[in-house]
Amino acid sequence: MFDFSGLSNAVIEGDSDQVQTKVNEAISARVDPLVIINQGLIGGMNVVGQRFKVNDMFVPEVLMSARAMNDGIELVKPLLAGGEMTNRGTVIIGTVKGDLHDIGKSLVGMMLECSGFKVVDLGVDISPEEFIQAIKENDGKVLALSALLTTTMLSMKSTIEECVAQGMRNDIKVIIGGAPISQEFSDQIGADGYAGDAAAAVELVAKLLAS
Amino acid sequence: MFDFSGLSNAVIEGDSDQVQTKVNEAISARVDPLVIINQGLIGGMNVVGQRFKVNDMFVPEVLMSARAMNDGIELVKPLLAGGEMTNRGTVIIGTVKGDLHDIGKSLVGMMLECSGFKVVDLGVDISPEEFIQAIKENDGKVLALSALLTTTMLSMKSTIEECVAQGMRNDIKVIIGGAPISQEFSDQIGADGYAGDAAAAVELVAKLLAS
Amino acid sequence: MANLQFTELAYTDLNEFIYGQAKKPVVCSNGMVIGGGTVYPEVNLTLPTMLIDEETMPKVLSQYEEMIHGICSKAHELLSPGIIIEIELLPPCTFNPQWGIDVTKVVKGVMNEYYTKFGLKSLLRMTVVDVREGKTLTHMYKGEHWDNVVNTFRGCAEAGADFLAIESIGGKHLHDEAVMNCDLPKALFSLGVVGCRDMITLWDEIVKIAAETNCIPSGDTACGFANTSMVMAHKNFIPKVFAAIDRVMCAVRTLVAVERGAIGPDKDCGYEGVYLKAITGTPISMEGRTAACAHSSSVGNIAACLADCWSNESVENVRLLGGMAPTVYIEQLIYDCRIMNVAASRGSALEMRDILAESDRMFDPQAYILDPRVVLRISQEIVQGKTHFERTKIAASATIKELRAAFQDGLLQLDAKELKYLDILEKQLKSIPDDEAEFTKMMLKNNTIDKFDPAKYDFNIDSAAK
Amino acid sequence: MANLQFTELAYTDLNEFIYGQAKKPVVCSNGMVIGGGTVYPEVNLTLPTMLIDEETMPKVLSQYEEMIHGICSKAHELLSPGIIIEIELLPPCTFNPQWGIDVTKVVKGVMNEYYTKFGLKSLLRMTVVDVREGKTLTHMYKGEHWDNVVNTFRGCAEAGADFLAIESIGGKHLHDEAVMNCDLPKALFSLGVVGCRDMITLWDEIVKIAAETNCIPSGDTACGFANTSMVMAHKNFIPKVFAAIDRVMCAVRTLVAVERGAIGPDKDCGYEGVYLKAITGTPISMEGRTAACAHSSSVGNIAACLADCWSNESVENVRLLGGMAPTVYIEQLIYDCRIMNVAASRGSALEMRDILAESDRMFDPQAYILDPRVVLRISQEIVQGKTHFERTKIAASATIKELRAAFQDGLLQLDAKELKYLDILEKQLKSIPDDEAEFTKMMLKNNTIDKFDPAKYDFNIDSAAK
Ligand SMILES: [Zn+2]
Ligand SMILES: [Zn+2]
Ligand SMILES: [Zn+2]
Repeated sequence: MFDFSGLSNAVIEGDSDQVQTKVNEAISARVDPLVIINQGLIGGMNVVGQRFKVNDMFVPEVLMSARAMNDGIELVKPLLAGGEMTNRGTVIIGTVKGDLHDIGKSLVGMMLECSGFKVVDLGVDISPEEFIQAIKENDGKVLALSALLTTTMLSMKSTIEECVAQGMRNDIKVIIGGAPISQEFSDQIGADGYAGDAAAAVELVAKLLAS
Repeated sequence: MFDFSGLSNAVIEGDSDQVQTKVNEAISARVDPLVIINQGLIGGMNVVGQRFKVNDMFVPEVLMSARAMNDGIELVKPLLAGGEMTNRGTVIIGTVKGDLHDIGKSLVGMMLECSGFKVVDLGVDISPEEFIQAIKENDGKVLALSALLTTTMLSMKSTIEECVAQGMRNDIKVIIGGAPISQEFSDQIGADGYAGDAAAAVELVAKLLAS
Repeated sequence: MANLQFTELAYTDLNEFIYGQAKKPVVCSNGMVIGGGTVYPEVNLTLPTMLIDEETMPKVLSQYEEMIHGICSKAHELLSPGIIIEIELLPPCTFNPQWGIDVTKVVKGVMNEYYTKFGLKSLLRMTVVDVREGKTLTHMYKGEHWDNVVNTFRGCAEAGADFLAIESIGGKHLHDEAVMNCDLPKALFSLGVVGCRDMITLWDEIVKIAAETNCIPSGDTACGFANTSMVMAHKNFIPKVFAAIDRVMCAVRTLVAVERGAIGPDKDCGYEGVYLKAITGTPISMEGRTAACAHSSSVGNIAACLADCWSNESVENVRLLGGMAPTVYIEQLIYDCRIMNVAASRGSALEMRDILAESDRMFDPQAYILDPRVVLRISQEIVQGKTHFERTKIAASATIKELRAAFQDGLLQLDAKELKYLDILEKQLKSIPDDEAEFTKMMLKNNTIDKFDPAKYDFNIDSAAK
Repeated sequence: MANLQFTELAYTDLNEFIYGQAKKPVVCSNGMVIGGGTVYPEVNLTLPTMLIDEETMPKVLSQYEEMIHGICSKAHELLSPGIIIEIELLPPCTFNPQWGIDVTKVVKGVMNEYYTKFGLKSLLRMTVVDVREGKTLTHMYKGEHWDNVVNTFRGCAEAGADFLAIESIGGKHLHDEAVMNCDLPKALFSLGVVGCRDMITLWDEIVKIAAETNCIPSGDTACGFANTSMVMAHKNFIPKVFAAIDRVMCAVRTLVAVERGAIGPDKDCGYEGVYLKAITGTPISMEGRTAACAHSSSVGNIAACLADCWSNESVENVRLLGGMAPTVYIEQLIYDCRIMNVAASRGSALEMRDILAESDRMFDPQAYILDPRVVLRISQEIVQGKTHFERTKIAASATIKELRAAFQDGLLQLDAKELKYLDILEKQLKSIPDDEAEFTKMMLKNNTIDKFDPAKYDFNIDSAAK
């Protein structure tokens, strides 16, 4: 069996050159492309996610690892049947209408990606209609909404109501977060869950998709 | 016309002996008993209420005035047709089930009485059923509920629900107050109003009964 | 049973009478010493709007768990040398002792977790509600109510409480009436006669339970008494001078806990704790500006002069922008304590104490009587009294004297209405006979049974004058 | 247009560099003097959970009215010598200038009422949101976004604002990227090149409006920049040394407001204000422990060392046991200010300042760089720079030098990961050329238009090196 520790370590180190070298070695050794991705690249990234969670790595380091992993995936992709990759599910993420806060939401997106979810980040100031559109286009399983202002929190409610109106509420899990958000508010507006930080968001998404 | 200033002043001073002297003078002068009460006694008490509201009198002084007024009323009462007195409406007041805080509620009761309302003070730890019973027995127009704990606030909600269940919600105005209570909570549980202090409670009751 | 007599002050030197230092520090098994040089934050928290019943208990417990996690995590992050957590049980958790015990277990569990994982030192004060009132009370010292109080104390102690405390209420309904009417003799009867006697029976029991469970009997507070006056005065419902005199009278009652074996830290909302510290050397918890979440105050800074623990009084678990309110408040308390502790380490503790005192002293008689200088002077008078009744009476007269002098010397602002009440209250005080039995007879004559039922207290006049 | 050059420090004597005192105090028409010897509380408040639209505006206004009533009433009750109220407008109230104006009128109306009735002195700081971002932005200095900002400023000034302020955001998206990647050159480009140039245009306009409306142009804050770093560092997402260096670099940008005519007090959440005070003598507002309602902090006490106003940052109108949260927070701020002001009146201001500094300095580089001694040293370096670019670069290098020395001297705790980043950041800094045009070209090469669109800023390389 191919030893993936070198490749995983290169991902953890965020060393893109080394990742590409190791991926090419694996390809040459005719390792199944999906195995290269899951055991080598995502395997390394899982360690990164764990380390970040216990404050052992900083965001810039996680981002370097993510970039290195992606560089590796790019090499493997052409070898996949139909070019298709599996993932743990697609998360549509964005900051709600009227709210321009970006970073918190991006961090959650980053952590979800590190954990093997596909993330579609719509950005900030997103209307209910735009969220709905994106869910449809990307076969989204989870909708992650961010709001940082007490005066934009209620846009979360409108977005959930729009999901109901579109008859798609049962097909999507909605999670919410941001400084003024609480579990109580989440219950009130009928979201499926609230996460206080990026690590909790990952756990929440995993739990919701498992159930 | 009889000069009531001496009687009113005696009420304001909380001087019971003087009140009784002045009331007897008025009775001897064949003044209409209801006029003695409304212009002389309650007239003085209205000044007391106003002074208390602007921090010009303390509670013990208000209580002395109230006692003096009542001593005066006792003298006049036998002269009233059928012994009946008019009042501005009856308020049933109490602290809700599970809550033993007494004083805040008593102060509101005191201020309402000073302002010419009839007050039935049920005390503390009062169940929805006991409130309902008292409304029926006393022809209550306003139900005033007090709660001082975050864990007893919801007894207010049950009490209102019981009013609905008994089909009497439209016949009674419900007002609420206490440290953890807010206008928002009042709206949430469907009360008719919230008052932040005793003076505000009086204004609220007057407004609700006028409308 | 302990029956300590404090006839002299623990402090003779004003320069030793200071925050963070107590003559009789409380040494805890985890190494924290209360009154040993460090002021510790003591955070107190309560549930948000919710019912407590059989069905909601799991939610109640998870609320407590969430709050304690937030608090401990913040305390660790801000490198607090130690924290105290106080849980004032809510009535259903004393009426059902098992629920109070379950709360204790959950809270202590999280505290232990943070000690094991991060070395965060913490102590748990469990404050049982004194449920001995209401329509169904049959007796103060036997029957269901008493048993629930006792069983909750024992159960919480066994479940891991470090400190036991209570806001006891013997004689409270008499006192409520006294406050509403500014009736000093009735207040004195409630506190110095009925209250003190109730404290003896109650605290003998608490001290016994503490001894049997290896737990610390900490102290009481006149929360139901002087704090009622304080809140009423703050709203201008009664004169501030009444509240100030009432506060000092309460000291004699709260002190009974120590006479019967409590060793501190005394409870935060008992501002009269400063007198207890002066007389007995027991460390005390105090609350001030950072308790604005629970009630507004005219003693926001001066309350800290002699504090060994510094508390927020109570905050419910609601969301603020910066986090859940209990987490926000532990942060504020930690920074408050840092100021005091750093000042002490730089040799500036006395100057800091005097700054805190000068900050508020002038504006309210309730602040003035917390000034360490004034506390020592009045305490010296109080300990001259031979009985609780006598001491309470002295407390009132000495306070009136101090307030009058302070006004005359321009050290305290009092308006005409306040001065008028100083006269009224002095007159009331003079009407009180020196003989306790005679006074008691007088008081019982105008008493109604719904305010004070002697039978429920096993109260008789003869035994009063002890 | 003003174009002040600050080549020397306003302070040469550390003993004059202290809270409540500024070399250039701001004298207001109601007699309040900011930086004239008294620290004033500055309370900031926001709406609870609610929508703002045409339909809810009456409710919005009554929320503001309720909050200001509560605040003024408490300030009067606690005899505050004066208060400042800050309203940070919410985005809809800048997108619709009339709504922002209506808020101003309601707020100022209540403030005037309390002045007339009770003599309560107060000042209103209106902070307009910098809405110049988002999908529909066409240009930074013309078009709808710019017009809304300008019209809101003018309307609020005419409606009674005493101070105009903004948290400007020119270059912010570049900086967001820099923070996420700990990319010092990109942060420097965002702040020292793009940000400073944006500030010039923006503040020239604000100062002009202020002059025409007889209002005071107060100041800016790097809220969108260094506070993002601060929050990220606080969550352990990025190293604290990056946040500390970023804070000092931000000082050069925030200072541009003063160069263009702002006179203070600088805005609370701009912790870099201490550098602005050192260099220009302008009074500043600061926030610390009593802003825990808005965010946790590692500078809870040290932030007060040089404060002329003391703020809670922001609290929403929710109910706490003690009252509505804005009322609770004005009380806490008033007591905080009393401590500082009483210390000053007793001649202990310097000792108090040093206690506050020692309280936090050791535990976090972000606290260390707020120590007045350190501020003066680094400021002295900064003013050596000839251009904003040069000054920002010096800010970074001087901070790195200070942090390294502090660690070596045992004055500051830094763990291995932090030390590693100090090396990384120093290396990054060394890679930056001395020539601004060359640096700009370098930066633009890797730039994406969604992070920074030069056309929207009328940005060209040649004009950069001014
Ligand atoms: Zn209490
Ligand atoms: Zn800000
Ligand atoms: Zn602010």
